[in-house]
Amino acid sequence: MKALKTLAAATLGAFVLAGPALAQAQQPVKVGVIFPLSGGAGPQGQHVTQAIQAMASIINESGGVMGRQIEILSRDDESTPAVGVSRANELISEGVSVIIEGWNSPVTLAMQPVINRAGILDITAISKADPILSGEGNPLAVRLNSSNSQDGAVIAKYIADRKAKKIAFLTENDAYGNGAQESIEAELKKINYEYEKVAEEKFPFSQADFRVALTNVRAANPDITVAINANEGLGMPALIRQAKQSRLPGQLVTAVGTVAPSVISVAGEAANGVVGADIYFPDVEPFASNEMNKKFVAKTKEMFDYTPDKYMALGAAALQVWAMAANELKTLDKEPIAKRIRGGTFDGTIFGKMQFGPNGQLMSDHKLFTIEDQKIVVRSASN
Amino acid sequence: MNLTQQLVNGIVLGHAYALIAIGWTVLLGVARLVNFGHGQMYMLGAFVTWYGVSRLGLPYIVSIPFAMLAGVAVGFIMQRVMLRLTLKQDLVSIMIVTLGFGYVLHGAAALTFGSTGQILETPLSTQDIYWGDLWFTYQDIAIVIVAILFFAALKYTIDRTRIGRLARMVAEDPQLAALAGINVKRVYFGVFAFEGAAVALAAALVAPRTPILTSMGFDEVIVTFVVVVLGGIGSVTGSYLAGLALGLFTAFFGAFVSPAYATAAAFAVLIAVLVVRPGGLAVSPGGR
Amino acid sequence: MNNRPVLEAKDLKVAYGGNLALDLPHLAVRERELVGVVGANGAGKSTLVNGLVGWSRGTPKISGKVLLDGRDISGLPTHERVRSGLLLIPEGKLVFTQMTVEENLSSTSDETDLGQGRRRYSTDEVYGLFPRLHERRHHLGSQLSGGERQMLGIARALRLGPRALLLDEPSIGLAPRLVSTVLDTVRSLVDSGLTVLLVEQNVRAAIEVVDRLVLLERGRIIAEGPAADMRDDPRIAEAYLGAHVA
Amino acid sequence: MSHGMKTILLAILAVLGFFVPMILGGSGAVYAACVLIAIFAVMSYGLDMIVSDLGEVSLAHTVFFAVGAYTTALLSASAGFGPLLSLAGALLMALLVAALLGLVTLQLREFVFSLVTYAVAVVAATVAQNWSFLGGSDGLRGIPAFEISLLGFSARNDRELWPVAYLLLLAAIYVVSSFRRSRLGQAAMMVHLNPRLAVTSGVDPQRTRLQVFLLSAPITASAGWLYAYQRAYISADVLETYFLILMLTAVVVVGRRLLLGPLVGVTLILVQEKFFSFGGYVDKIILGSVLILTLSFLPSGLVGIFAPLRTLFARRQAPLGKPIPERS
Repeated sequence: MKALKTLAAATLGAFVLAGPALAQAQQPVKVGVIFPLSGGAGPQGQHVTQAIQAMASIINESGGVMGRQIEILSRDDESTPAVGVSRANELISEGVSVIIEGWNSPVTLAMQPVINRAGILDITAISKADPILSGEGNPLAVRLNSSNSQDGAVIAKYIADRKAKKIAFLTENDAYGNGAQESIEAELKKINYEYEKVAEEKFPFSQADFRVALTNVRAANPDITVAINANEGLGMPALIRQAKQSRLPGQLVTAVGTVAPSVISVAGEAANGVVGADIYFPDVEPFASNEMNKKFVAKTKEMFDYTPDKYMALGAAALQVWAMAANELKTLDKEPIAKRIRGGTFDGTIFGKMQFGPNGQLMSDHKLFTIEDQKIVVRSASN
Repeated sequence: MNLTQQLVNGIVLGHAYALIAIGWTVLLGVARLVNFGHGQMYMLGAFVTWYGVSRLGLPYIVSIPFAMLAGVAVGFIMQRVMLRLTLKQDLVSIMIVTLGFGYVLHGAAALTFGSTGQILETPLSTQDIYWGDLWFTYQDIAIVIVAILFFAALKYTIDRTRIGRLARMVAEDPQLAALAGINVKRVYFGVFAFEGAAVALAAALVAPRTPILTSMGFDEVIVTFVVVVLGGIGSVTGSYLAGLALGLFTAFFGAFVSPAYATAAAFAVLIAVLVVRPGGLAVSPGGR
Repeated sequence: MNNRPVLEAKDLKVAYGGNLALDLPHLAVRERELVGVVGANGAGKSTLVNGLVGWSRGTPKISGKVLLDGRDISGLPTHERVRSGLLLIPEGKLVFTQMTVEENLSSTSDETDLGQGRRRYSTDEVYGLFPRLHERRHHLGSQLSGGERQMLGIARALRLGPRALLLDEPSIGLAPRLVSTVLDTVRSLVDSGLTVLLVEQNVRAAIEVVDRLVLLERGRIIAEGPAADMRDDPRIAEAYLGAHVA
Repeated sequence: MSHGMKTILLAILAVLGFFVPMILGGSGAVYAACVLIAIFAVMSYGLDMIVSDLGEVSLAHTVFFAVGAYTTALLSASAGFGPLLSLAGALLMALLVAALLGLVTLQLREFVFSLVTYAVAVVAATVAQNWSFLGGSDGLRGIPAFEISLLGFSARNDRELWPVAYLLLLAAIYVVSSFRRSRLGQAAMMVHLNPRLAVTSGVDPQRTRLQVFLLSAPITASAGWLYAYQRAYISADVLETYFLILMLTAVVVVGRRLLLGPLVGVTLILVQEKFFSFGGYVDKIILGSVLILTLSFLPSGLVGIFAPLRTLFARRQAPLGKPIPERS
């Protein structure tokens, strides 16, 4: 028994001792990246990581950060908070200067206090939960993906513009889904729009069979059905397909950022006609003519044979903004960089001009789109 | 609210649940074995069917036996590895080993098939039927028909045929069965092979209803638990009725309360039943 | 032919966790012979018959040779020894309680060629032997009385085509009148061609029907001989038959 | 070896154990790993009693872990309780839940028991996901640092938390070993191995089961208590199968009913996961295969491989690692 323990301890020791490298002037700057690389969200997490790698090589080609090259250390949080925390601890002991993370909100919320206590800058790329910016886990939080309240406005405006009266909600029953629905309703109230909520169906995140819920919605005969489901691998494509098959009346509108190209590829033809909204489209203005964006899209295609979607762009933009701030301030320290980003503005990013709110939230610009021929077609700017 | 449609939903769901659970019911009834890898075997069945249809270009009807064969193979391997534990009836170890099998199957399937969502499209699943206000697919009809035929055939086999009798003898008393000249090991192998084939058949039929992922399987295990326990452990008829009841419960609970809590509610019912009549579950082994 | 043993055990040893429960240098049962094994509780009687078919509800270590018609079957698993004609009717639970009498009597093997000296009794034959079972053929095993279960156990063995029958304490728990009925049936089976090794605690009843008697003590044979001679053996007379034996 | 010698040897071993992270270099990662290993080992010791001594597989122990963690989060973040008070609260809640669950499952055995405990775990996960009192899917934040003002003790990072984690681990090991030597422990073993004999010896199986359940739950809950402080954030993920598999593997992989088994098991798993990881899927295959192979082919667990060594150790460490043959 003791021999076993000693053996385990010895191997543990050997690996830990070999771990931390000495930080020297011309050593690369280590950037930690934590996303799910396996499981349902694995493919998307891998793409985001790849996009960050593409952005790192763009930055490295133009001189790196303070003259040093960026080295990406990528980890898999397995969509599990406990694993995420372990991985964050690993990266901290590897001496990273910043950690870019966050696909699932609980994973981000779990990692925040750990990274914060270690005095390392933590940039959340995608996780949407509101408490991420509350300051409880990390007083210097930064988050790029749009918040629920920003998203609510654009869907509310669409509903009002369509003069739809009977609204149904198909909502994932968790903090994200309920928050998204609340913000849409709050925005509708704010613009004093009169509507009737004819159906409201909640379902668990892992749901893939929506026939029971859709039957209820269909019976209510809504003008617009808002589908809020962040389960891109399974739930959202299933919902889109089953809505089509069940001949759901009215227009199906998806919550902001829930319909990525990957969803459309699984949903297939059923996705045609679905309306959604998002904040980044690689080949639509103003992104299409943005030199930085073109460079990024080209680099991602060259390195990974993949056209970036919003999530990938958010990951890459997180790295870009951090590198800009570091180069400008000539430091890698957490506090000055976080303060520069929070409430600050950056020009020449893949999103063009990026502006952050004082709470660390990126201000984003939403665009409505319709899916036609299984492609995202952005609606004219008048919307 | 369209109650007829919910009734249709419930009936289809119920037959799907019964079909998913049947392999486990027999496994439990005859060999007194539990299989926590059941959900992952379902996943594997769905992916092998998908691979046959969309990668090898096989007709759906050929892909189903193909998937069932894969299920039989997995069942054989599991039983081969666990034979010592099975003969010892070391249930503690068996439960944990099957959990381990589930892990291995998940990992291996994700490495083989990738972890993106896929659609298992069959000639039946794409054909919708609209009947007045009602909607279902030919796939749904196939699920109901196959489930009924399968249960009827199984019931007949167990009650009326020599193989069924042998299985029942082993179920009641494996040692006495050996004295009746029965090769108990072979019956155990057969039961595991049946479990593999049955769950693969269920997957091939039910999985086309929703997109498939290599990380799925958890919900299927949960459904199976409820069906098997509520149906009276090891009872074929009971499983069918429990599956149907669970399907209707899910549909109507979803219609009147919320789909969000349907699974938890089903489990709450299950716990309540067990508290009220803990002894009433030990139905005759052998699966009557 | 008549003198060649149907069943023979050589150097049969059975041990439970290092304790030798049976040590049997040699035992033979000849064609159409009814051999009785008697002894006190724990003398190794059940261990003997269980060991012959390689069967147990525990996990003993069994060594030695078992020959059936001269063929070594000791390497075979229990169910194959059963199929080759060596049938054990165990003590205690000997019928499938969840099945009807009829199902208990249904065939578990589809082989038709049984080989020399073996015959599969038909359902009608066993019903003829035990009319009571016919009356109760649609009852579940769990609904039968002790005597009926004993009959069903024997009947089921006959349906499998026995070459040699091992009976473990058939009289246990039966009313005295039933004991003699069961033992008389066994005797008549032997007379019609069967070979039987009978383990019995009720020595007085057993000695009336058996051809030969084996006395076991602490896992070893301490006396063996024709029933008539053994009746006078002091070890038998004193311990099992009581003082009033002449 | 005399009893006194054994006690001294054990005491020395216990003191030495405290310095393991320092011996291993004392970096932040080592402390983080050691604290986690201690917490998860304590979590597993609770389940160990049920699996090794009662012979049942409880799949609801993640619930006790969660009860400990959530109670701590609520008491410390919302009510402002200190660690000691929140520990008391966590243990009390765990006892309550265990009593309820124990009574419900009293009549159930083997797989039915496992199925029902699993059902309880699933229902608990749904409740935790959806009940806003427990933070819903966002979980509970704002758990303060571990500070006992009375003693002037404060732990802001894993290095400072290590003494607490190590003490908790020692306490859990002590409780388990005393339990095994106690009358309750003997009764549990009897109920497990020979229920009939137990009854005839005057042991009430149901009472014994309930008592073991009530002893086991607070152990696992105390791990949840420290986990809440260590992570400063608790969400429904503490009810995930990840923890369940971790516990089960730790309990069975080294060998059942070995006092240090769960600790070594957790250490092996976490070291693999942290330092020899091949990515989520391959890790899954490794963990699953280890479970399958040890249970199917090594009846006495991993120690079976080191059988010759074991006899050596058994002599020297008899009170600690004495293997008792599992049920035949």
